[in-house]
This record gives sequence, C-alpha cells and structure tokens, in this order.
Amino acid sequence: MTGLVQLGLGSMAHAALAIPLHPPTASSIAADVDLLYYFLTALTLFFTALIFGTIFFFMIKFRRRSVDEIPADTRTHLALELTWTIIPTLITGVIFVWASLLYVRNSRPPASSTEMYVVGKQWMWHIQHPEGVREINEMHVAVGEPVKLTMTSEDVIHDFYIPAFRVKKDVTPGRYSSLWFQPTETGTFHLFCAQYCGTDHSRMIGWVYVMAPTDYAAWLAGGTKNESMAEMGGRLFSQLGCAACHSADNNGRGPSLAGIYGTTQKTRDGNSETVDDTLIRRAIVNPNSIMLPNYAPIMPTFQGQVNEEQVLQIIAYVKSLGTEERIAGRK
Amino acid sequence: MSTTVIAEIPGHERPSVERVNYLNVDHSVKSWLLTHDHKRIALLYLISITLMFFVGGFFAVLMRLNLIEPTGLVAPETYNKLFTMHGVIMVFFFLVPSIPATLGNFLVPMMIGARDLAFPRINLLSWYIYILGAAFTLYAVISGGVDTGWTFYTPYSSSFSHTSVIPTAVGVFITGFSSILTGLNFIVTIHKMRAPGLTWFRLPLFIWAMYATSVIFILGTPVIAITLFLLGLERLLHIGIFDPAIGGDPILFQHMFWFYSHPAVYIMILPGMGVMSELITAFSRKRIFGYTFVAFSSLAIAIISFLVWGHHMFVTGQSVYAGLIFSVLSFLVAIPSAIKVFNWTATLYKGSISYEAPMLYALGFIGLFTMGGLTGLFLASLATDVHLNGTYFIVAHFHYIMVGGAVMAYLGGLHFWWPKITGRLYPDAWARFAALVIFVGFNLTFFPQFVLGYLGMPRRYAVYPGEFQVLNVMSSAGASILGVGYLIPLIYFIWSFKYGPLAGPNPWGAKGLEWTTPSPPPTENFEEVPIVTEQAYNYAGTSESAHG
Amino acid sequence: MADMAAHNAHHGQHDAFQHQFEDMEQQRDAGTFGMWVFLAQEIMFFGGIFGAYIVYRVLFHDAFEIGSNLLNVRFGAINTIVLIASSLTMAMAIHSAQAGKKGKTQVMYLLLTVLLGVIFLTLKFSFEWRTDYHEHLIPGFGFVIRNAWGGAGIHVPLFFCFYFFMTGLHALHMIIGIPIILVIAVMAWRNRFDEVYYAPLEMVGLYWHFVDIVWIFLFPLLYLVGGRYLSNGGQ
Amino acid sequence: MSGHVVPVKTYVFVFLALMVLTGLTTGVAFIDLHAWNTPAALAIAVVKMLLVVLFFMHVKYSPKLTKMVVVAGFFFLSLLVAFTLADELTRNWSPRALDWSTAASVTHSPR
Ligand code: HEA
Ligand code: HEA
Ligand code: HEC
Ligand code: CUA
Ligand SMILES: [Cu+2]
Repeated sequence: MTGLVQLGLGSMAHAALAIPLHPPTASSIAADVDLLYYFLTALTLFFTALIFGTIFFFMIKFRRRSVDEIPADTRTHLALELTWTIIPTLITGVIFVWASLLYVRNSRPPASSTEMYVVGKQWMWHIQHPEGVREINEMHVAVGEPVKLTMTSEDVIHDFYIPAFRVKKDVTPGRYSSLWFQPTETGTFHLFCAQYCGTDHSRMIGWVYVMAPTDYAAWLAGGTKNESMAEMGGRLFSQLGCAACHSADNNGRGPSLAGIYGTTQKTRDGNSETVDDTLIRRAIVNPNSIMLPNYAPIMPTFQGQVNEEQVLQIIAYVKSLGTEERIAGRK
Repeated sequence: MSTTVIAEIPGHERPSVERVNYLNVDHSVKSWLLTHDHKRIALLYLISITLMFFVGGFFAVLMRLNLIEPTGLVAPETYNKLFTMHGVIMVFFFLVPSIPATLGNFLVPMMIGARDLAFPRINLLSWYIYILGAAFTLYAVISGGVDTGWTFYTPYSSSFSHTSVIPTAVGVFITGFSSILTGLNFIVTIHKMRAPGLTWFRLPLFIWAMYATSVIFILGTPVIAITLFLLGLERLLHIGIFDPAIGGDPILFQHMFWFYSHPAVYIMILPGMGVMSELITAFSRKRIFGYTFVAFSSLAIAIISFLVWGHHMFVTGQSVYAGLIFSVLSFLVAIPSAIKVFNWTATLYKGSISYEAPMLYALGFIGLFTMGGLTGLFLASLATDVHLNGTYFIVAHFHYIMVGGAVMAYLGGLHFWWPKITGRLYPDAWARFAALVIFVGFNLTFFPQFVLGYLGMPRRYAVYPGEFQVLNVMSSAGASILGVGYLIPLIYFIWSFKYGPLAGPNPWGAKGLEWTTPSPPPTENFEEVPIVTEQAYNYAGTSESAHG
Repeated sequence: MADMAAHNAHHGQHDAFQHQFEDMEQQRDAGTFGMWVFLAQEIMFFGGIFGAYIVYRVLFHDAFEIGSNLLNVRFGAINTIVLIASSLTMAMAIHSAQAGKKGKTQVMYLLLTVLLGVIFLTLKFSFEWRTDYHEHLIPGFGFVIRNAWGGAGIHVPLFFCFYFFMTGLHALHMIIGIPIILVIAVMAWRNRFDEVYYAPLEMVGLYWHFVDIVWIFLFPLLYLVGGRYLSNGGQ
Repeated sequence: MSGHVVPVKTYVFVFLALMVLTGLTTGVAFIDLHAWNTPAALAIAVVKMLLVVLFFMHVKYSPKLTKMVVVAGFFFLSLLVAFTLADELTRNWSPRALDWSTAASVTHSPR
C-alpha cells in the first residue's frame, strides 16, 4: 500500500516538472489573447492577495481579546464606498474595451484567406480543402497562411476548437458559421470538439498539422484526390440534374448561376437578398424559399439527396462560375 | 467543543429541557408531514436537500475516479450521464433550494418578528412539489439516466439523445414551482409581516438577500418551466420548435434556457452573500460597513442578472453587437459583488474577531468567491472567452463560486444557526477541522482545473489526451479530501442533534430577533410580537441618530 | 402593539382568521398582494412562450401570416366577447360582496362567469380545434404542408405549434379556474363573504381577469396580424 | 387597499369600451395599414389590457406596491423579448457581421 502511494507520489513529482502551464502559442492572435489573459490573471492574483491579505491582517490584529469586548461602532464612509465602486468600474471598463477590440479584430478574416470547409458530424470532423483533398479528424495547413473555415453540422451542435490557436466556434446544424486563423508555427496541435454532442464527444478530436508551405504544397499534391472541390461540385451539379435547368446560356427553366455569387437580387415580395453560401444552401434544401421575379417556383428540393459536404462542394462550384462565363453565356 | 464564551454572554440562561418547542410539540410522523410550521418545513427541506447533495456528490466522486485515467474507467455514455445527473441534481435540487428553503424558511419569519410565513400551507405544498420533482428526476436516474448535460441543449436533447430526457425535464419543471412558491411566500412575508418598527433599513441583510433572490425566483423560474415544456413537446412530437431539420432554431432554446439559468446562478450566490453579512457582523461584533450599499447591491445584482445571459453564448455565432452588449453588462454585474466583498472586509476593521467554525467558513467564502468571481471576468471578456469557453476553466470558475462560495456559505450558516435550529451545540474543534479540510480539499480539486482549462482541455470529456493526466489526478486527489471533509459535519451534526450539549438562546452573543427567542424556538416563535427600535447589528448599542 | 390589539378586537376574530397574521386587514392585504406576485410569475410564464412566438414571427414572418390566415377570425372574436363578458360578471360578483349584497347575488354572478367560461371552452375545443383537426392543421397529427404555401410552408407547422400551445395553455388556466370559482361559489352560497372578508373572492377574480388579459393578446397575435387585408389572404 | 368599491356604472362602461375595441381591432385587421397593422393591433390590445387591469382588477385604486409588481412583470418580459431579438435579428447578418470590420473588402471583392 505504502509502496503504491510512494509510486504514485513519485510519478506525480516526476510528472509535475513536466506539467505544461500554457498551451502552445501558434497563431497570429494567440499572443494577444495571452497578454489579456495574463493581465486578468495578474488582476485576479492582486485582488485575491489584497482581500485574503487584508482579512488575515485584520483577523490577527483585531482578534477578540476578551469575551466581553465590544468594539467601537462602524461609521458609514461614503468616500470609501465610492472609491471601491468606481475603481472596479474603471478596471472593468478597461478590460471590456481591451477584450472587445481584440475580439472584433480577431473575428475579422484577412481578405487573402484561403477557404476551407468543415462539417461536424457525430463524432468526427470532415474537412475539405478547396483543392479537393478531404480529411477526417485531421487538418493540414500551411504556416503563415490565413485560413477561413466555413462550418456546418449534419446533426447536433458541435464546436470547433484549436487551443493552440485560441480559436473556437460552434458548428450548428442548419446554418454556416465561420472562423479563421493564421498559424505561425509548424507543428502538430490538438483539435477538439468543445460543445457536448453525445456519447463520443470526447473522442471527436483530431490533429492540426501546420506545415512549411513547400511541405504543404507537396502534401496537397500527394493526396489521392486530384479533383478540386469545385470540380466535385460540378460533377454533382450534372449528376443531380441541376444543369438541366441552370444552363450557362440563361435559356433553362432556372436562372443561370454564372457569376451570381456575391450579387444582390430582388425577390418577388420586394425584398433583396445577397447570394451567399447560406442562400445557395437554402436554394438546395428549401428551393421554395427562393423567389426570383421571373421564374416559376418549380425547382425541386434536394434535401436528403445531398449531405452537407456535398452542399459545400456545390457552393464551391457555383462560386467558381466566373463572370466571363456569364458574359459569354449572354453573348 | 465550544468552550469559548457561552456562560458570559448576557441573556444566556440554561433552558429547561421540558420547555415546549417546535421540535417536541408533537412527535407523530403525521405532525411532521402535515405541519404548517415554517421551522419544521425548513427541517424537511434540510433533510431532503442534504440527501440530494450526497447523491450529486456521489456522482462527482465517480466522475473524478473516471478522470484519473486518460482512457477513462467507465464507458463514455456512463460518464456523460454522471456529469449530467451531477449537474442537474446539484443545481436544481441542491443549490437553488439550499439556503432559501432551509435557512431562509427557518429564519425569514424569525428575523422579522413574525409568527410564520404569510402562507404556511403553500410553504408545505412547496416541499411536496420539491419531493415530487426530485422523485421524477431520481426515477430518470434509475431508469437509465440522462446524458444531455445540465444545459439540455437542443437539438441533442430534443432529437438525438436516447436517454430519459423527459422525466428529468419534468422533474426540473415541477421543482421550479416549489422555488416560485417559496419566493412568493418570502416576498409577501417580507413586505407585509415585519414586526412593528422594523423598517426596511433596519432589516438584517440576510432578509434583503432573500428578497432579491425571491424576485429572481418569481420572474425567472417560469421561463425555464415553459422552456422545458417546449423541449418535452418537441421531443415527443417533433414539431420543429428547436430542431433545425424541421425549421426551428436551436439557438432560441439557449436564449430561453439562459434567461433563467444565468439569474439562477445569482439565486445560488445571493443567499450565501446574505449569510455572509450575518456571520461577519456576528463574529466581529460590529455593524456592517456600508449597510445601504450592501443592501442595494443585492437588488442590483438581481435586476442586472436578467440582462447578461448572452455571455454563455459568445461562441454560438452570436452577433457581434449582441456579444458586446452582453459582455459590458456582465462586467456591470460584477460591480455590486465587488462592493459586497470590500464592505465585508472593511467590517472586520477594528472589530472584535473570533474564530469559531462559522467564521472560518465565512472567511473561506470571501476568498474563494473573490477568485471565482474574478475568473468570471475572464469569461465575460469576449476575446478570452473564445479560448476558455467549454473548457475546464469554466468548470473551475463555477465550482469556485458554487462550491467555494455558496456551499461554504451554506455550511457556515448551518453551523451558525444550528444551535438555534436544534437547541444544541456541535463540537467546535471538529467543525474547525472540517472547515480546514474542506478548504484544502477544495483548492486541490479545483485549482488545477483552471490550468487544465487554459491548456485547452474541454469539459464533459470522458477520455482525454494523456498530457492532461497529472492535473486531473491532482484534482481527483483533492476531491477525495473534499469528500471526507463533507462527511465530517454530516456525522457531528447527526450526533449533535441527539447528544449535543444544550445551547442557550444566543450562544454567539449575536444580534437579531431570532436570537431573542429560546432555542429551539416555540412554534409561535415569539411569545409576543417584538417591537424593533434599532438598526440591525447594533452591537455597540448606539442609538440610531448617531449614524447617518 | 397596542393599536394592533385594538385592531384585533375591532374586527373580532373572523372565522377565516389565520394565526400567523396580526389581524384580518393584514391577512387580506397579504392575500391580494400574494396573488399579484403570483400573477407576475404568470406574466413570465406566458411571457416565455410569447417571447418565443415573437422571435419566430419575426424570423418566419410569411409562414406565420399564412398560418394566421388559416384560423377563423369569427371563433376568435366571439370568444373574445364571451371572455370579456365573463370578466364583467366576475367583477360584478366581487362588487356585490363589497356592496354587502346577499351571498345569492354573488353566486349568481359567479355561475354566470362559469357559464361563459364553459361556452368559451366549448367553442374552442369542440368547434375550433375540431375543425382544425379535420383540416389537418395539428402538427404531429397528420399535418399537411400545402404546396400553395410555397417556401414558407415548412415553417407553417411552427405557427400551429404556437397556436395550439398558447391557446391550450390559456385554456388550461381556465380549466383550473372554473372549479376554483365553483368552490368559491359554494362559500358564497354559505354567506361566507361580506364587506369585511371577501379575499378569496377577490383573489380568484384577479386570476380570472389575468386569464382574460392573456386572451386579449392572443386574439390579435394569433388571429389578426396575418395580413388579412390582402385580397389573397396574405399568400 | 383594494377596499375601494367601484361603481357598477364604471364596470359597464369599461365593458362597453372593451367591446368597441374588440370590434375595432377586428375591423382594422382587414384594412391595409402597410407596416402599421401589427402595431395597431398591439396598441389596441394594450389599451384593453390597461382597462382590465386598472378597473376590473382595481389597480387604479391599489397601493403603489401592487402597481410596481405589475410593472415589474411586464418590464422583465420586455427584457426577455428585446435582448433575445437583439441577438436573433442581428445574428442573421452573421456571415457579414463576422466580417463586419472588413465590410469594405466584402463589398469590393465580389462583383
Ligand atoms: C453561483 C454561481 C455563479 C456566479 C455567482 C457567477 C458569477 C459570474 N459569472 Fe459565472 N458561471 C456559473 C456560475 C456562476 N457565475 C456557471 C454554473 C457557469 C457555467 C454554466 C455552464 O455552461 O454549465 C458560468 C459561466 C459563466 C460565463 C460563460 C462562459 C462560457 O460558457 O463561455 C461567464 C461569461 O461571462 C461568466 C461570468 C460571470 C461573472 C462576470 C460573474 C460575476 O457575477 C462575478 C462577480 C464577482 C467578482 C468580480 C469578485 C468580487 C470582486 C472583487 C474582489 C473586487 C474586484 C473586482 C473588480 C476589479 C471588478 N460565468
Ligand atoms: C451546486 C453545484 C455543484 C456542486 C456542489 C458540485 C460539487 C462538485 N463537483 Fe461539480 N458540477 C456542477 C455543479 C456542482 N458541482 C455543474 C452544474 C456541473 C456541470 C455539469 C454539466 O456539464 O452538465 C459540474 C461539473 C463537474 C465536473 C466537470 C465534468 C465534466 O465537464 O466532464 C467535475 C469534474 O471534476 C465536477 C466535480 C465536482 C466535485 C469533485 C464536487 C465536490 O464538491 C463534491 C463533494 C461531495 C462529495 C464528495 C460527496 C460527499 C461524500 C460522499 C458521498 C462520501 C464518499 C466519497 C469519498 C469518501 C471520496 N463537477
Ligand atoms: C426543375 C428545374 C431546376 C432544377 C433541377 C434545379 N433548379 Fe435551381 N432553380 C430553378 C428555378 C426555377 C429557380 C428560381 C426559383 C424561384 O425563383 O422560385 C432556381 C434557383 C436556384 C438558385 C438561386 C439562384 C438565385 O439567383 O437566387 C440556386 C443557387 C439554384 N437554383 C441551384 C440549384 C442546384 C445546385 C441544383 C441541383 C442540385 C438546382 N438548382 C436544380 C430550377 C431548377
Ligand atoms: Cu462534437 Cu462534441
Ligand atoms: Cu452567466
């Protein structure tokens, strides 16, 4: 028994030396988040020390010396009250402004980001590169290159979390959420699901491999897939029969999709909507909700025929339909 | 053994054992189960809540056992049920009713010089409702458990979980009404039944805290009831209220859930804060510093607490604008708490401080609550919450407040009023020892979790990467110390109930109407309605005009 | 204290007096105030569902208008009148107690209130809900999404969820209220209420009026704000 | 307290007013007021509620405390609705709201 305890203590002491105290700092925003974190830690330590210290000091200094001791009465002290109302208010003000600026900045993806796509599913992560490479529970990225993720879920709410990058965002069924990061260090980092999602929530984890750009390029090239996401989407587009209605020459029963991504269009009831990922997804799963003025509501729903990954591929395909094609189609 | 002061305190006399009090007035089971006496109902609650605490604690022990090994010792589905049932039981069946339903029930009428609460029958009804709710939930536990997390997030809970979600939700739904009825009783009693002369600003701060808590009970609880109702409906009929596959919005569930559950965390801490004000003043023999600030900060917390729920949803894809609003309001709600902490500390200044067990709990509370509260600021900060959300940092944050804060306050209060409740003393040395064990065990359990969270270990993980093991083992070791720490009071309280030496009406020499009646009090509390002529905590015996 | 005692003596110990109070005045005061606090709770109880309704109405505006148009305004309007009338009779019941009228007068008004409540519920359940059932408008019970509803169609069941849930919850409150009124009526029959003591009567009255108010909001929210003015009924 | 006896005349008058308002709100629903149909319906409902609360429920003659309870109830309800909408409505801007500060780059890049 004692041997066991010794063993336990010994290995603990040994391991204690190895306890990491902070996670890897491997993205462009991590150091800034850490700075705020350290500031808050210092603040916490300061106030905890202040309060505990004062209490201990008073407890000793003003300990009861005789049983019938009656101390002098408390006086109200407005100045003190105001001091300790206003100072914390100011401190929290500073934290709020700091944290919010950082947050707003951190949620702004650089325009040059490469886009990647994530679908969460009980209990794995599907990741697609625009080049067509697909991974499960692994994600390869190039160091220094900003990546923007468009994410959705097939079932329940998950949460995409890379501690080393200090980024996290819920992945919700029925809508797209996004998240971006710019890795600054090569290495292998944890990828976690941080929103409880059922039995194997704790196994919905994986690795992020941050590679040197050349290695990354080599890795991409070496992948088994040589069809890009847009190409896969294009294949689906014809397989599912979309092309029958959406022909590039605008003569089909549906509108041409060439060059529509990012445009704003009027609907039958006078609203206007922008064609974005969400709208394209909506067109596919609930086409009745698309109300273009010059078209009959004949598009059938494809809900159940395509999964979220395929929807993302179709979106990539629609995005890839450039203006040139549209102009060509018009001519 | 409390050899301290007892005999010298003025007003203390040895009670005769034969005196009729609320405990010995009738021994039949029926007289307990049909009682209208707020003091007996408080005891009924005390027993049921203690039971639930140990059930919840038992699950915690199993969880901590599982987490000793990175690969886990139980199946993940079992672990998921453990933390869900731990959370549900601890929150809805232990901490929410803890202080209000036991100490509050016992003390509110006594502190304001009333014979009972305004609606004694409703009070009894609330206990039966609580028992019914607990029965449903325990049935859910036995019939296979639930695995949704105490937050019941949709669509997992509504469409995917295969466990007893509905019985659990029904249990929580039902218990909600016991909270509502308790709150209603307190509000009416505090408004309408104060003894002559007991103006609002002469009330003990515990009463202010109970009042603020009751406001949240009344205005918050119905919303969780309706939310769980909708959840049950959705789960039964799949009508699409919260299921995106049929057009609903799972996020709306979170809004409605947190609309109650954030204020609910203040339901859990405000009563503790009230107890704190009583303990600090009694054991330093001083009037509270800044009475009005402490009193109004309770109300401020209650009201602002309704405006910050969105801070639980920062990473759900909440709009940036809403995020900013909820963040700034979350900081705002921290200010009244800060005011309280500073005023308690200042009360000690030039006091006459003694260190009986309740005071040790009180001091532990202040320190641990401060840490728990300040780590709340990490979470209210948008940029850091993105990293810390859903990790053990949050687990540590709320255990610091709920266990380090609220449970400490509850134990402190229980020790303080135990002689009043039972008329008997407990062994003070053991009590101090237990306080120490709990303090040490607590910090060992939950401090490592802050580090774990910052390192990125997500919560609700049945298995975890090996590098987190050391900290987890530390935490589990702490939990076993903590568990032992909680068993000690259980034992000496039970012992004391039967064999403890008799306590006088006022063993601590404390102020307050509840200390002017015999211990244990007679059914009517006061032989005649007291008339109050002075402010609360008037230890120095000064007349009112001496202060502003 | 002295005047408290005087109070007691003044009112005499009414049969209904409870020991925890100083006097009848305080007891009645506490009773009505308690009822109000309970009603505040009720506001939030209905409020939760109203809040959810409002959010979805804003998000799925078209679907909710379509759903609303499928309801029969006539049922809603008649029921509104019936319920307001029952509020009047309830107010009159209390009035007659306050004015010191005989128990029988109170009983008459109370029974009228109950009668109107029953009419409301009968209309609601055996006419309105039955029609809805036959038109397959009850989600979970063979609800049919019609093509004519277009893209908004998938959210129309949501409207009906709210419709049935809100009116159902409202009706449940009435179903709870009616037996209570009957008990009160029995008490009134035994002349238990007079100008001094009529707290139970007053409390059940407050409850009943509250139920009326809920309907006053349900009627426009569910039946009216559905773009009824559009010639095609908002579709 | 609510010991005030309201004359029967008032009750009848309030009842008639409620009837008229019921007719009004039903009628108005069939007239196109553009964006104002919903506000009109709700405004009428609020007036009706006030009539019931003030007269049938005697709040007009009740102490401040009762009035406070009523106001508190509705106030907290409005908080629930307002703050939920604050997120739910702006959340739909989310794809852009996220790029909020890069709005410039978003409007430029696509055609
Ligand atoms: C009793 C319970 C309780 C209490 C009182 C609090 C109090 C606070 N909580 Fe906590 N909280 C929980 C229980 C509680 N919390 C629970 C259970 C969860 C998780 C739920 C779940 O997901 O399962 C949670 C989660 C939680 C989150 C969500 C995190 C996330 O999910 O991403 C946030 C974010 O803002 C937060 C913030 C705060 C703040 C700012 C306070 C403030 O009120 C704290 C105020 C106190 C102080 C600040 C300390 C005293 C002050 C001083 C000593 C002076 C110095 C002060 C300053 C300089 C300001 N809490
Ligand atoms: C009032 C609230 C309350 C209280 C008092 C506690 C008390 C404790 N909690 Fe709990 N906890 C919550 C509320 C609370 N918790 C909530 C809301 C969650 C979130 C749930 C969710 O995610 O859905 C949570 C989650 C939670 C987790 C995270 C699980 C996860 O995310 O994977 C952990 C892990 O360590 C934990 C541990 C503990 C421990 C060790 C105690 C200890 O303080 C318990 C001490 C008590 C005992 C030990 C029992 C008494 C003794 C015995 C029965 C004798 C036998 C035991 C021994 C001899 C060792 N709790
Ligand atoms: C039967 C013909 C038909 C088929 C097949 C079809 N569509 Fe459509 N689609 C339409 C019509 C018609 C519209 C315009 C709908 C409206 O306004 O009501 C449309 C609209 C769209 C839009 C919205 C365009 C905009 O500018 O808003 C997208 C995106 C789209 N379709 C994509 C697809 C995809 C992807 C597929 C295949 C998976 C597909 N469609 C299959 C007929 C079709
Ligand atoms: Cu996926 Cu947790
Ligand atoms: Cu919160």
